[in-house]
Amino acid sequence: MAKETLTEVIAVAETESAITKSKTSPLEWIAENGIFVFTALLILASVVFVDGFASLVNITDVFHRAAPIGIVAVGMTFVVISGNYLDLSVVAQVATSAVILIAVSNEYGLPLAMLAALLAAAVFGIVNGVAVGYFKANAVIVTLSTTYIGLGLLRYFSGGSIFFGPPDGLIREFGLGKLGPVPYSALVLLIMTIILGFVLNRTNFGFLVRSFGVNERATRLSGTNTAAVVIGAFLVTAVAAMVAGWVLAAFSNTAVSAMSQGYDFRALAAIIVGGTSVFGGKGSVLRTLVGVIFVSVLTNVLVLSGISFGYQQMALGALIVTAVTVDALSRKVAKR
Amino acid sequence: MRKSRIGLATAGLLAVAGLTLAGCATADEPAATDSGSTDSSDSATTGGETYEVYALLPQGNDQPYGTTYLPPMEAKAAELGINLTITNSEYDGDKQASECEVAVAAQPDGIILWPALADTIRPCLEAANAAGIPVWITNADVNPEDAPLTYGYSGTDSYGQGAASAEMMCELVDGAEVGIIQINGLTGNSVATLRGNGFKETIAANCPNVTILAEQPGNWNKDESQIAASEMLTAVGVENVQGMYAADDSMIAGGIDALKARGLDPKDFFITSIGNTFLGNPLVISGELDGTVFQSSSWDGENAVVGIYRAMTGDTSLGRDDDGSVLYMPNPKVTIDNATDPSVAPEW
Amino acid sequence: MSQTMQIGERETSLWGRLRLTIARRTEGRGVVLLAAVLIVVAFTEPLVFTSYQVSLGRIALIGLVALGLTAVILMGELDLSVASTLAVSGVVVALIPDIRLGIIAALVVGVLIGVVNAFFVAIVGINSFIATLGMLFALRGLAFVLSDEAPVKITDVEAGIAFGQPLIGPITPRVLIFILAFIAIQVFVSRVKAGREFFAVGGNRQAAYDAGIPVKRRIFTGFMISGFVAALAGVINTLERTAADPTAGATVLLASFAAAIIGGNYLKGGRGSIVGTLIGATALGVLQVALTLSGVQVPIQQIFIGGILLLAVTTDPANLRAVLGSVRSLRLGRSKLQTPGSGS
Amino acid sequence: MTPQASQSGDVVIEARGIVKRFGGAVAVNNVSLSVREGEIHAVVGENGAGKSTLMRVLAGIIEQDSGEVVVAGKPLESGAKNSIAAGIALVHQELSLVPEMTVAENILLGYAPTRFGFTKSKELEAIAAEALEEIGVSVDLNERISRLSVALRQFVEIARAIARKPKVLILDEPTATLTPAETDYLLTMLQRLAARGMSIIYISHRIPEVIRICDNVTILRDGQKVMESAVVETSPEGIVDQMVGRELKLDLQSRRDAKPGDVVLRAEGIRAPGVNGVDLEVRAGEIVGLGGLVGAGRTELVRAIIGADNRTAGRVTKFKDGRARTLAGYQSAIRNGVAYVPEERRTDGLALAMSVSDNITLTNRDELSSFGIQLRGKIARFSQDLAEKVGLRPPEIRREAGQYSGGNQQKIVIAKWLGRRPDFIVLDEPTRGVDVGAKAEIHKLVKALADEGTAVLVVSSDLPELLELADTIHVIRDGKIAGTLQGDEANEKTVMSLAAGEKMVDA
Repeated sequence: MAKETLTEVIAVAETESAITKSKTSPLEWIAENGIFVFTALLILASVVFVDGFASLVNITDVFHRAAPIGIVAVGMTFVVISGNYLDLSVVAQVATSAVILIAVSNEYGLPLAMLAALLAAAVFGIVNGVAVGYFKANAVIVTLSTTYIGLGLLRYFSGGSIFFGPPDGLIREFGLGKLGPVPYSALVLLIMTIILGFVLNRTNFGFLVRSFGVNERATRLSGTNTAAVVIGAFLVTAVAAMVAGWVLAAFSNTAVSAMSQGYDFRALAAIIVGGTSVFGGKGSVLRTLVGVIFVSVLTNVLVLSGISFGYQQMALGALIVTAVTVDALSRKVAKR
Repeated sequence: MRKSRIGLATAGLLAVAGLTLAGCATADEPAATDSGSTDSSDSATTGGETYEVYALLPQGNDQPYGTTYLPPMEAKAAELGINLTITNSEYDGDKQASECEVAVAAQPDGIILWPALADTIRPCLEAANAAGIPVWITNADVNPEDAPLTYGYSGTDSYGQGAASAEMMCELVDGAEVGIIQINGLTGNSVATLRGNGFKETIAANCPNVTILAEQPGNWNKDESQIAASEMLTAVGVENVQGMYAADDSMIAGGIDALKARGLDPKDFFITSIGNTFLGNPLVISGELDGTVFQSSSWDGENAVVGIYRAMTGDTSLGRDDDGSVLYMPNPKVTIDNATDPSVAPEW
Repeated sequence: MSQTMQIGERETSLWGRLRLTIARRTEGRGVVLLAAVLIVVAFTEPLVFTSYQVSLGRIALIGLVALGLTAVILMGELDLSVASTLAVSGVVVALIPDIRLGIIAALVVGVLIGVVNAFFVAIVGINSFIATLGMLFALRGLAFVLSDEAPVKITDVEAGIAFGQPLIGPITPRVLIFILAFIAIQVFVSRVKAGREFFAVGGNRQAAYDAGIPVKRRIFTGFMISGFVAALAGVINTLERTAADPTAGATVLLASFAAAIIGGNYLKGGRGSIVGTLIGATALGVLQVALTLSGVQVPIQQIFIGGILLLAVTTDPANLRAVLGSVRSLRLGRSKLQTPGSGS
Repeated sequence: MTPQASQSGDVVIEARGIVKRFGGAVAVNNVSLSVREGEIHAVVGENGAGKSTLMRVLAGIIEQDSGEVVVAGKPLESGAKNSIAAGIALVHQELSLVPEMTVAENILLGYAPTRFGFTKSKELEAIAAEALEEIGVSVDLNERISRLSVALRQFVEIARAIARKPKVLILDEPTATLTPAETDYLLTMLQRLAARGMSIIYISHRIPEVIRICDNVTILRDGQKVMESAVVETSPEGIVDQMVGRELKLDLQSRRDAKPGDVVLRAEGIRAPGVNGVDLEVRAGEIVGLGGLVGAGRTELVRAIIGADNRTAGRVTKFKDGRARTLAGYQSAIRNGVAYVPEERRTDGLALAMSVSDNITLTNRDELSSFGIQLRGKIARFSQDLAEKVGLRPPEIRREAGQYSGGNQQKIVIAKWLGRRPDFIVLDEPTRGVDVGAKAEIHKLVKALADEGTAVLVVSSDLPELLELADTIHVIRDGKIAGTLQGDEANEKTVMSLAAGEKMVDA
């Protein structure tokens, strides 16, 4: 049956706009690559105008800020690109992994602790993934409920107490370790970015995550087990959150169920600032890394200039809105 | 349509199952961790009459302090034949207010209240009085104007703790012109605010020669405090900083790590804090932390029960006029000299 | 041929009509959950009912914001900024000495926040999830800045306390306002043209445009409603507690979502109801009060509410049907696996 | 060639030199059209001829680039509201109802009568009832649209148009989703409305319908008006010739002589929503066609066979070099050499925002990767070859699939499956929305596939296409096989009569 519907009509429109896209408007260019430029500018400006910013110690601090949240963010990028908004439960995941690492390693040694943490991460990833991928339930609500459950269990079993690592253990050494001004934690972030970047761009799984984000139906009809893809995306996030938990625990050599508050939305903020679209499909792990750096540098600079917490929050909010506004406007321009 | 109804049915059944499970959970609870509601068998052991008491706390075993606060409290309650129902509002003023309504409605013999937000509990107090239920305040006192509505208070004086820490700072500095940095608790949290003000105002009064160069929140968190401290050091310039204060030991531990990370020796700095916890006490002994203020969670928990017991047995009456209506927790200053003293053995 | 033709079933029997009406409702799960909760609670914690004014208070506390949020959800949009809005408006009302003026100012602030949200969503064209995420941070910051990062006591404490007292029987102003808000919004989305059109905006936006419905204006209305209601909640909390807490609303956002979802509101929009949200809020409220009374510790409560929420989302009839279906057709195939060589 | 259109009453609506471009592509090119009171005016044309675009301009949903629409002598401002005010009502082709609102509300969507903003439900229902009464359809006014059958929704759409008391009623393929009985009813109804002085613009592919009820016919091809004539002065053949142009006609004869081999796929007792027990076989090198009216359950059938949708009963056996496998679900079907070119190319066939090679990789991951890591070089070569094999123009595999025209997009979809060298391929409406040139190429491609020994199952509503491609045609009606036509016994008449299931609606 003939069906020259609006979609067909739009198709032509898209075709045209797409072809004219070859000569991109400046605004578009900014939307595409702006974050890199802005980050560079921000760093440059900070070096020039903010005393002490360029000092090695401070660079270390920036890295310390960036590392844990960054590791969470690069992982969560998978969930975002797969078009499932975000994983709220990273808050519970990071804390759980941190507590398990310290508490268990004190009793049964590090290897077992890591194994236990991995197990916990797997459970989180699979529960979230199955509920979203197989039951087609909304990711926001699913991960919201797993946050409740996860934190509840953690607090129940940890009794909310602080767990201390041994003053001189492997964990401690790692937490203090640095390569020049770069703390190991930041190296981990870097390595995670490289690995996950590779997974997202070069492996079948990463490819499927992206194509799922672009068009779920077409991906499924190509013979893909889409539920598995979603589960995979949540598993990657869970593992990243676990590593973040380890880094956080090592850094402070303590762990408590109340740590990592607000990591959910802060990680998402970094991802969005990096230019990854919450509609799925578009985005990259590298962008997330840059987004994290941008946010960390900004916070660092605000603290250095003695700005109070309230204003810091406002700045972050404003930043998010501007980032997406630029993106939205550029898309409008492209339509013309 | 049929399937959807099946779906609903399953949902319902599972919900019921879940709810019943919860019932069990509450029962098993004391076994799992010795906190939460004590089961009646405890009170039975005491013979004598038993009292029903609601304890409205803003934290429970989701926080280190609460975790060590509860067991002594429950032990004492069992001993005095008090049947406790404990709630935890997670420092949400609205939630606690609602829990207060629940408690008043339950018409217990007494209410132990640990204000989540001192400014917001006036209505709760009035409701309790209207219902003739004695209220004993624990851990964080109410505002002066509300004190007459309570039977008494046992616990620390958060402002005083800040002040005490400041006094130690003044002694340490001993008249010298020094600059220090300040790490505060969770932004907007009332204990954080009180301790902060206590410290600041006492410094201003007793030793104006100490200048607070910068302050940032550390959110009761060691890792966040370390970064915040380090950044403040950068901001004001390490050379200008001779001291550091944090509103609790976890945070000062972070601050001390920040110094170490720069290859600085904490011993060269004037450092004071509050808590004398498992984290802080070793630092005092090692000499890195010059002084902290001991806060005993067990004292706090026990005396909350003692207090409400007095109120219920008429030893103390409405208002704060009669003696014994205010039990201030001894907040001994802990320094390297008495750090190993059993009387200040860390509890959390 | 006949001048009229009969297509599709038409129920005439009373039972049939009833079945039809039920089939048309979206609150199914909410009702089941509520029933389950009420039954269990009736046995375990009858106090929940004997002191129902308390339960009412808690329901109002959870539900009010959820009502406003639902208006936005019906259009397939989200508003993550409600909690922060609540905090800001609370601080505003406390900062202004004259209570009346303060209340008005706070409510105006709420509406303005709604306008800003809607501007980003409808005019700039940002996904509401992100736009309001930004506002979530910005407004929380604003609350801290305005309150100087500490609780703000209201000037006329007595008035505040008076506000907390029951008016008629167990009905406190909070409960009354909640009921009024419910009625108002319910009437709006079920009787008022503009409100009904929320379903069109959420259910089939293209059709809404084609039918000449001012979609953008509707989106503005929706966000203004949720902003206003959130502000209202902030005002009530501040007055009842006699002080504003810049950190307020920590649990509000999630609780509201839970209530809306359990009530059968479809996050993609176009399907759901205010009644559903009321039911969801009631179920949650009663559950919480019961758990509080039985002294269950917070961690257990969380595990619980989380579990129920997880159930609520995974048992969406549509999802369930899909899962059951695929399972069945899998069985269909597996059951008949053949030995190689057979056939052909 | 414009013989005088039959005259009666005065002109109600007139389009003058309408031009509508999308980017560079001209969808409607200088088309004029005038309709008189009480006239039923047919607008016919191939897919993509610009019919729907023209109608959207008339209905004020999209704005023309040049030319004007004149209603009752006054030029019409663009905008849905204006055109509705001017008494123009469009019955959309893709249903534009709100699923969770009631029938009554949908009928008056956006125009519900109000007092102080409150909907006057009594009045609302009265108007809705009247509208339904007028088209003589009875349905519960408070029923949610989401619970109505597709056909019923179509009538609600029409009622909605009627409810606005339009002077001009535009229907875009209204019978697409209707059974013959319903169609017949609709046509009588339209004649009744016209008799009462309503002007109707009727878009359809079904020439018999046009012949039966229309006074005048305007034929569009590639966005241009190729003919306007009184229906009485033309013939079905004449209309078809003008619609399709000659070249396709010639193709029609080019049947291939098939030599079917062994059975590749056997489906037995297939049941699913809309499918009521179908058995069929497809042999190697054979092209089996599924004919029938839209809504007959053809798409549902093929999706149930390959497991893309769940089936409630039935069993599908796939034979590969003597071994028989029962297909459990969609994925197992794909693993066993089944390929599926879906009906909805843009939503189901392609990830438009991804590159051609990405789309091709989607189905051939295993071959193009080792240990889960994708081999870029191989991917490039692989997709380049396929792109050229299916004659993608230009064969730039880095380009976004969305940048290609409908025909090329369809070629990409086919290419991504060819990569798997399937021995059984399902094509659902393979040339919908595809231009004539590409259409011919795709036909060649499909024939070539069959000649190579692939078993092919084609669903098509485009009769000439079906007749040209298929060796065997199963005509589906009401989810069952109404009849099977071999080789020469298949022609437009036999297929249609089987599809309609009764004496064909005819002039």
